[in-house]
Amino acid sequence: MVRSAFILVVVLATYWLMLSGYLYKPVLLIVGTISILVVLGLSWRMKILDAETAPYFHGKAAGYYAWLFVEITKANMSVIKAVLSPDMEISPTTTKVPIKQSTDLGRVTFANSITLTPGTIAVVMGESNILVHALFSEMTDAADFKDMGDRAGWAVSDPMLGRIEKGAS
Amino acid sequence: MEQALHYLNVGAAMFLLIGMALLLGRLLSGPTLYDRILAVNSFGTKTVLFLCVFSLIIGRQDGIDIAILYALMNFIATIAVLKFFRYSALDVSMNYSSRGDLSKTVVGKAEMSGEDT
Amino acid sequence: MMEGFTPILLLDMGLLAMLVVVAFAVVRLRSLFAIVMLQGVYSLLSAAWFVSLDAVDVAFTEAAVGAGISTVLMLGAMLLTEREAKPVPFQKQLGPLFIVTIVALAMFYAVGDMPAFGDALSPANSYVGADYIAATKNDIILPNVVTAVLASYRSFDTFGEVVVVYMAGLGILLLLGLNGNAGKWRAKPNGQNITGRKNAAEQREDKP
Amino acid sequence: MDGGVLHMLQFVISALLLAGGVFFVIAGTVGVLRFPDFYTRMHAAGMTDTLGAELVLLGLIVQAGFSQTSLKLALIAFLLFLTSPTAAHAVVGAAHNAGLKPMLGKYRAPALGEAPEVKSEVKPKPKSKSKPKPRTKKKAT
Repeated sequence: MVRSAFILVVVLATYWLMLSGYLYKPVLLIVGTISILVVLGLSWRMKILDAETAPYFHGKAAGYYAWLFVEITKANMSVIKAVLSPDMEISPTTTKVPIKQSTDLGRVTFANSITLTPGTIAVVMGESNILVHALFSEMTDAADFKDMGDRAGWAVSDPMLGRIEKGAS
Repeated sequence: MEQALHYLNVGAAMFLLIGMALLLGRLLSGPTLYDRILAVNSFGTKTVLFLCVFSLIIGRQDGIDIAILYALMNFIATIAVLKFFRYSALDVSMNYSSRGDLSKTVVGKAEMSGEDT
Repeated sequence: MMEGFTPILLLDMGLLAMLVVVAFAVVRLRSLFAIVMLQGVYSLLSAAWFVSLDAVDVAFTEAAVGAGISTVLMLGAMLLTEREAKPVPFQKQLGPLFIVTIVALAMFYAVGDMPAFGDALSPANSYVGADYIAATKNDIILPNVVTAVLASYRSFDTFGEVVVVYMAGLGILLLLGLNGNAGKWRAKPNGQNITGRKNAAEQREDKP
Repeated sequence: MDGGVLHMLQFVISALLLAGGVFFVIAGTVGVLRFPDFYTRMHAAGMTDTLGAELVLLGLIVQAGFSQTSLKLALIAFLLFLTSPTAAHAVVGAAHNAGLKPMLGKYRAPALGEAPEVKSEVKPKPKSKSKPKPRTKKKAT
């Protein structure tokens, strides 16, 4: 809870400074502080100050996003080939992909990664699997999805999550 | 060099406008209403990009603020429209009740066919 | 390069041409849902055009109100009516056509009296406007003159405008479905236990 | 002269990124126009949203240099990166929920002369859905 509040304050302060751009005008800084405090109070009252509102981002996860960007570029190439060829040969397929993640954040990251990669899109989120629509049948390789799922789960893994929830209760 | 950057940006903005005009075709002809929602969403993304390029062209930062607002509003409007067609009401809160298993589907009250013209 | 012809003018013309196309489509289409979507697109395009006219504050309002709340209002209206518009007989179209023609002629006539674009001697730039610009820096420390004029100097006659922005905020809250949901947020999707969250949820329940 | 070289480099990088981004945006739009059914169009739109938008914004960031403008542009890129897959998933999920069937199997675009015939092997869907009702006028509740 305290960690989430701290992350929220840091994010909000960065956002305010980024949008206003005045680092040395006291009036604007005071107004900004007031609005950050109001937001903090409201979210405390709504009881949404938890690991989901202010997720923890560890530096290693940047590697995941770099990997994802490469994947997106590769997938884009194959989609663009289909779009621009005169007889676009596509073979739309649907398939079910199992989800291993237990946290909401992990599930969302995995499903969003699938959707971000062009050619595959998460249609329905189930309890234990996702229905995926793919543009080419060769894109529905179970091993690829497993690889992506493992990486996504690793990227959002939060070593302190269990301890924090225990500490709060 | 300034002049070259200016023309580069104008060219990019021009192509974005062409893309928007092409999407307008899908929006007008889209056979199902979901095609239209998709077209509007994509159109919004292109408008955000256009506003960014344009505010660099005219050298004013304020355009980028509007682009930020649009990036958010576009998302909210898309979700609102979809919510409208799923529940045929806007005051339904989107909580976990709408998430179900693949086998037992939670079907909204308003079930309507995809065809809309 | 031609006198007065800049590449930005070309972009403006593109935007305006698309506005015309969208407007005609709105008039001609029968499917009301498509019309609502097209109105959203119209608002996007007109905001881009306002930015090009240097009217950034108007574009901001257009973005908040046009794209957000008016789409929702139109959808709400559609909920009460049918999904298709009935064709209007030609006789009934004559009256509105007459009114629209008169208004358009009046507006074209009025354009002749408008000051030239960017004229330093126009009323907007010469009398009070200059005072506001000079005084804002000391009176109100906010850097944006338009905000200072709207929210402070003329806060009573622009009260409506403030209400509009407030309504846009309310509309977003309506969309996100926060009504009656405060304090009930509990992560128990289909009874599944999500790492450590259940404890917190149960604890919340314990408290009366 | 050093500054000139730096400016030249900035211009070239920015031009390459912008050209690539605009190419992806246009190709995505063409895909939205050409693809045969809603689900496949969604893939093309997603292409615009991811690589096209990010490349254009990256090109603009290179142009703006290190300033508040580029920070704001990076914020927009981040917001698009977060919201576009969510919006895409919401659209597809709603279409699926309403019973819009995806076209499965092989597809070839018809040549210019021939009539557009869509041949699709309709596979049984993975879940039993209630049939979409024919359009009925909805009453206000």
